[in-house]
Amino acid sequence: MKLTAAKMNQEEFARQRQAVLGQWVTGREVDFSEAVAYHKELPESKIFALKLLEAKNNGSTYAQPRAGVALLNEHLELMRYLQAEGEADFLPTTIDSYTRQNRYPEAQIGIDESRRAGRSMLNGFPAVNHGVAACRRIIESVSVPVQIRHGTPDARLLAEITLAGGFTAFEGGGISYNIPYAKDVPLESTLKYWQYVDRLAGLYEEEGIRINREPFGPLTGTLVPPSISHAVTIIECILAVAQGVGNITLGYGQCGNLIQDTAALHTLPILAEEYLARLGLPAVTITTVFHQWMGGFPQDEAKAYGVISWGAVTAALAKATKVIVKTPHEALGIPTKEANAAGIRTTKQILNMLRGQTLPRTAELASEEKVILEETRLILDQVLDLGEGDIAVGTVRAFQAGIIDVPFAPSRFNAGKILPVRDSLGAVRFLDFGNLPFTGDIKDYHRERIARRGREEGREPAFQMVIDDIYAIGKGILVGRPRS
Amino acid sequence: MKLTAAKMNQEEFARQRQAVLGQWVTGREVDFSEAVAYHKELPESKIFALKLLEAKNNGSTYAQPRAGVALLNEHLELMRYLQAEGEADFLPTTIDSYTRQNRYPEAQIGIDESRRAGRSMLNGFPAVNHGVAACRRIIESVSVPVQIRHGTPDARLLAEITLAGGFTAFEGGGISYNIPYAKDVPLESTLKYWQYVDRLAGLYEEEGIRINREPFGPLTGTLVPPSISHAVTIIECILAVAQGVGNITLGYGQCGNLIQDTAALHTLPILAEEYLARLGLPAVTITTVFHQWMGGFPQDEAKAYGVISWGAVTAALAKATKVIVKTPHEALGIPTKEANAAGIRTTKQILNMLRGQTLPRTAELASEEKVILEETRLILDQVLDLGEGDIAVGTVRAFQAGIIDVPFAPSRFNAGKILPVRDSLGAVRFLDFGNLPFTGDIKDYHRERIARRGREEGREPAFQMVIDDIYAIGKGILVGRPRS
Amino acid sequence: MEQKTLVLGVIGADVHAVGNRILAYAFSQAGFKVVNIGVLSTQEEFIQAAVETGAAAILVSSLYGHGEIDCCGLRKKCGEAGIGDILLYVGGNLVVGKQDFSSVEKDFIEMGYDRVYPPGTMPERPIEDLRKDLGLIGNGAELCT
Amino acid sequence: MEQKTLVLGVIGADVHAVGNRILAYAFSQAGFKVVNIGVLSTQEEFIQAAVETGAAAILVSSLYGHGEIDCCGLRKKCGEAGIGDILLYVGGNLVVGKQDFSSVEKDFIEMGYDRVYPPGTMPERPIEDLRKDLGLIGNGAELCT
Ligand code: B12
Ligand code: B12
Repeated sequence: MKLTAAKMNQEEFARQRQAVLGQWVTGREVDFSEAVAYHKELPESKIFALKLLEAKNNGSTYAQPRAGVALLNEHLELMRYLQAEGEADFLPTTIDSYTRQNRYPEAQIGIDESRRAGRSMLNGFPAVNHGVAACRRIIESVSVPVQIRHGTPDARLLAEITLAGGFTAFEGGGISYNIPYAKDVPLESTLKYWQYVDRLAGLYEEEGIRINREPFGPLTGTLVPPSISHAVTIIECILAVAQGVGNITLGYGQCGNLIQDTAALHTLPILAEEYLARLGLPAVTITTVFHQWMGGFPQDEAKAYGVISWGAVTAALAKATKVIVKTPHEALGIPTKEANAAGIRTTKQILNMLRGQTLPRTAELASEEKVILEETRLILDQVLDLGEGDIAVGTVRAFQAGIIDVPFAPSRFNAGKILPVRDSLGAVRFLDFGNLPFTGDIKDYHRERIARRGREEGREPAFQMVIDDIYAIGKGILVGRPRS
Repeated sequence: MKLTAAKMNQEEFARQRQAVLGQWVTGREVDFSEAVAYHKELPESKIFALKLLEAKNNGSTYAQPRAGVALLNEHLELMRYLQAEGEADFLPTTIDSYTRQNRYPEAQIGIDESRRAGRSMLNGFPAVNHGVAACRRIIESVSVPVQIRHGTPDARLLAEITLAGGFTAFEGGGISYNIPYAKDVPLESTLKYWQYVDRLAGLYEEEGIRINREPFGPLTGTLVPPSISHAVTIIECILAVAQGVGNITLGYGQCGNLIQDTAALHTLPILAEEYLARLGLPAVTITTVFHQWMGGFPQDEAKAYGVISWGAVTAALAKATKVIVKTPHEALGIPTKEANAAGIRTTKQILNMLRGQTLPRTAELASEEKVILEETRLILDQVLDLGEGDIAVGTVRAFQAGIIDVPFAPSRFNAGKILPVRDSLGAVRFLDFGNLPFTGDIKDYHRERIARRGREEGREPAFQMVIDDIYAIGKGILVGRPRS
Repeated sequence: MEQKTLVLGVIGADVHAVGNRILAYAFSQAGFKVVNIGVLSTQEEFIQAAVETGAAAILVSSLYGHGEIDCCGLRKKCGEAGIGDILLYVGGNLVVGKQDFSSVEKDFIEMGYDRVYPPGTMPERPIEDLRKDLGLIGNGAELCT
Repeated sequence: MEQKTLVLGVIGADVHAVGNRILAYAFSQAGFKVVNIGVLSTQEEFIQAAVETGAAAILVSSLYGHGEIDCCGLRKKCGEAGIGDILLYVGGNLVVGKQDFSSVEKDFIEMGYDRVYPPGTMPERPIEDLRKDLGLIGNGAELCT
């Protein structure tokens, strides 16, 4: 199959489906029309897309944790706990790392070892191994919508099983679940895998079942400048809509400067609507998700609450539809359910107190928005050019050429030439532009701001400054000032 | 002695001093010139005024907890702990409630009972009973400046002992430590008591010893509209400067709406400078202090961290010089030292991450500032009118007439006619203006906003709405929407 | 139906006035006659007010942490004043620090209080308890309010 | 002074690349020759790289929680490959959840690792340890860097 952004044809889908469902024994449990019937019976309160719309319409920000453990009963208990004690508006089911790499036999070892050890030896819920019926137990055990959250380059079987299992939202995309999550998987492959996932969601959509899709905005979670993650997110949005997806949540990970983060959230839907229209694709329902700081956390729980809260404040003031919540255990390990619920409650206290409060539009905010829009458009237009109008083809070529370049990504299909660094106020700028197709004006904008910081710190901006920034939040600050 | 705002003469001061120092046995330990000599030996790092100036000059916000226990050794341990584990920039010594009411014999019982029980039976440090030498142990045990924080209508002996004891900052004032802290003490008396305290600080000042004075901005801590607390704070500032005080920190307690709180902090120094100049008083060094939410807290610690963080964010964005920190135990009891330190660390994480970030000046902010300035001026001008130019005399008459009126205050010298309530965005407005000397325009401004909330909630704004607002933050929200 | 009188106040050197204000309002709304002696009240003032008004109950608040010292001995003094059987409720943040409530409750029950309320109690609870303890429930009294 | 070679990588299905990148940079700056096999590395890949480059030490990272499963047996396989005495360090967030580090350390020492590092370790510590363990200290080596 040649790579193209066009809708996958039914024969190709059917051909792949047979292979996909044969990858693990639980694939046999999937029966699409029976699954559609199951979805039709779900109460509206369990449908992700509807609750997102509710948040959007009443101007609230809803909170969602990450969580998943190896065994079903413990996972059910975790879900119920986060709903009752965490007051979570949305629930997740986070998938373990073996499943993410399609290593189902190892996931099985993890399940067995967890049974033996009496504690979860996996960092998530191995949904493929557990199968369709187990997934439905999750949906039926709670009263709010649940989403699959993971980081799986080839998530076709996972999507088949969990969507048949009644999940109404599925995170990820062909770029965002490859470049930060893989080393050796060609982009061309993951784009195709995810076209399958999107087509599958599109098939549900055609049956009247709303499946929410969410590109993973934060990428490597570490000093990713907004225009980079925006470019990726918009491409994945376009690719999803091309396969018939009708409900999309655009994601972005907190950088830490209020103005920059607000500008980033404001510009996401603008860009999505603009490019969908330009490419002649249908307008779909767009919402946004803000991820509380995704990089290294402070080990001290009191300080972690500070980081969590600052993310909650930004989400509320910038009016994200949804915020993904961290926990006071973040720096140390997968949180206990108590720590997880605590993170949500801290977040919800802030969201509720700030309900209705916004960051007024100011010159600073407008100029930050302008820069993000301009940079993202420069990247996306170049991607379309490289693809001769086909955004899928263009994406592969753009990564080859370093036109899109994700900092600190493990994939060898990522150029890895750019370097991000904070300016004096903590906004993430480019220290090295690699091959990004930016204008001289934009480059000057970044350079000027970074130079100002250099002067303040009496040092030449260089890789050591980047390292200092990576450690900074973990050490209680935002800008990695030189250690004195 | 007739009440007047003029500087107290030396004979009157000497006369009172003799009586004051005789109120409790430890009064004998006070020797002014020996105390001046002691202060002269203090390193600069222990001088409150200097460290405040440092914060102001480099645009930072510094954090200070509240803390005090019955016994000296435990108190020293507490101080060292909050410095080391809490990373406190400033330390407090919070005084117990018997001392605040000059009930030294009861404070002594508290000390004795605490020794017996092996835990502090007092809600603060009884500095008068402990005496001058004990105070100096505190100053010598830590490396940051320490302030006396209390709520004492007649704090003359407390001031004598603690200033001789090496403290370089002293909170309170003749209004702010009467109206919220007493029931039956005439304002005229407390204004005089505090002129004594200010004169004492002024005497130190004349000897080259900088004593920082801080009116207690939050008053009853419960829905106090900014113009009310500003009027009180500015009057106390004027009264202090008239007695020779040279270093003042103006306080304000968080209401919860970012724009209103920022406007409140911005307007404090403007008003102080304006009225000092108008009254022909010298310009002094003005800094500001923001108190994290002073009303009822949520019992859940995770939620309390959210409230603490929102206060920290506001302090940082509004550029308060100092922020007074609450703890995750607030709703339940005097915090352990661990909980106290945790509150400071959460706060400091946020202050450090937000360093340099500000709330840009917008139309909304400017209009909120305008309202606060106008309201406060209307009150203050009326006070001056009533006092025929003497602000002390005017203050007594203004309280009698309800021209200044503090919500929920226990004092019978407070009219208690006004009622505050939140608007839709959580800003505190006036539901009942009592006798406040506001213009029709201002009243319409408040009424219009409250009416909007009433419409949203489908109820007539009335006392039940005020009650709902009092409980709101404790229940996880800012605006006390009707329980559904 | 006879209207029962309650004496309400905050004991000791305690000035926390907000909860007291709300309780007074809520008890009045619930149909009780409220004699609110306010903050900074001594044991003697509570008793005097109760004797003078023939009150059915005394409700003591202590928020600031000195409750153990301030509340001790009130029952005995009530006895001396001839109202030894009066209903005594106490509530607030009764001790210094965040302590296990059941042990606090036990201490205050031992001091002679009939009911002890933890921090953050909403008025609905004491109102219901009063109706029960004063025999106002079951005779339609709750319908009158 | 001979330059020592280190093999560096992240084991198992783990993709956490940031710490690995910083460690590689820091060890190079400190004068070591770094062979960085990156994320998603198998035990075999670690051993092969060490054998091929004559490395003095293998430094294994595991961040994502599956460390107990992924790291088990590496020492034995080293023996089979004829490098049974090679220095083995391991660090990161080695187990699932926030666990007491001393018990984690004990487990990994028992698995045959020479040194075990807790979450959030800064590069300075392993650099100093390597110099000690590889006998580079006291002979002026530290002055060369
Ligand atoms: C950024 C991040 C990510 C990014 C990674 C991007 C990328 N490709 O690099 C993304 C978002 C993709 C991600 C994904 C996942 N992550 Co992650 N991630 C983090 C996070 C927030 C920061 C890691 C980081 O970069 N730190 C900065 C660097 C500089 O520090 P470092 O990695 O700790 O490394 C330093 C030291 O540890 C030490 N060190 C490390 N190894 C070694 C080895 C030796 C020998 C020595 C001496 C020292 C040493 O030196 C390094 C430099 O100082 C941490 C939590 C945290 N630390 O705050 C979680 C964390 C590591 N992730 C975690 C998990 C579980 C996952 C996921 C499974 C998703 C999930 N369930 O939540 C996936 C896993 C994907 C996979 N297959 O591996 C968990 C691990 C839990 C556990 N061990 O119990 C953590 C701890 C978060 C948590 N509390 O749940 N993650
Ligand atoms: C506002 C406040 C103040 C204001 C009070 C203004 C005023 N004059 O009213 C100011 C700032 C002046 C203040 C001062 C002090 N405060 Co104060 N204050 C508070 C705070 C934040 C809220 C209290 C409040 O108004 N709540 C709202 C009302 C509606 O609720 P409530 O008071 O709890 O009352 C309800 C219930 O408890 C119950 N209830 C109360 N009494 C009774 C009695 C009965 C019989 C029943 C059935 C029910 C009942 O019903 C009420 C209505 O629902 C609390 C902490 C908190 N709760 O978050 C601390 C708190 C009460 N204060 C405390 C302290 C220690 C002080 C100070 C000594 C200063 C200090 N060291 O920090 C001084 C004391 C001054 C004095 N002499 O009393 C401590 C007490 C500690 C303890 N018990 O261990 C608290 C708990 C804070 C803390 N964790 O340190 N405070």
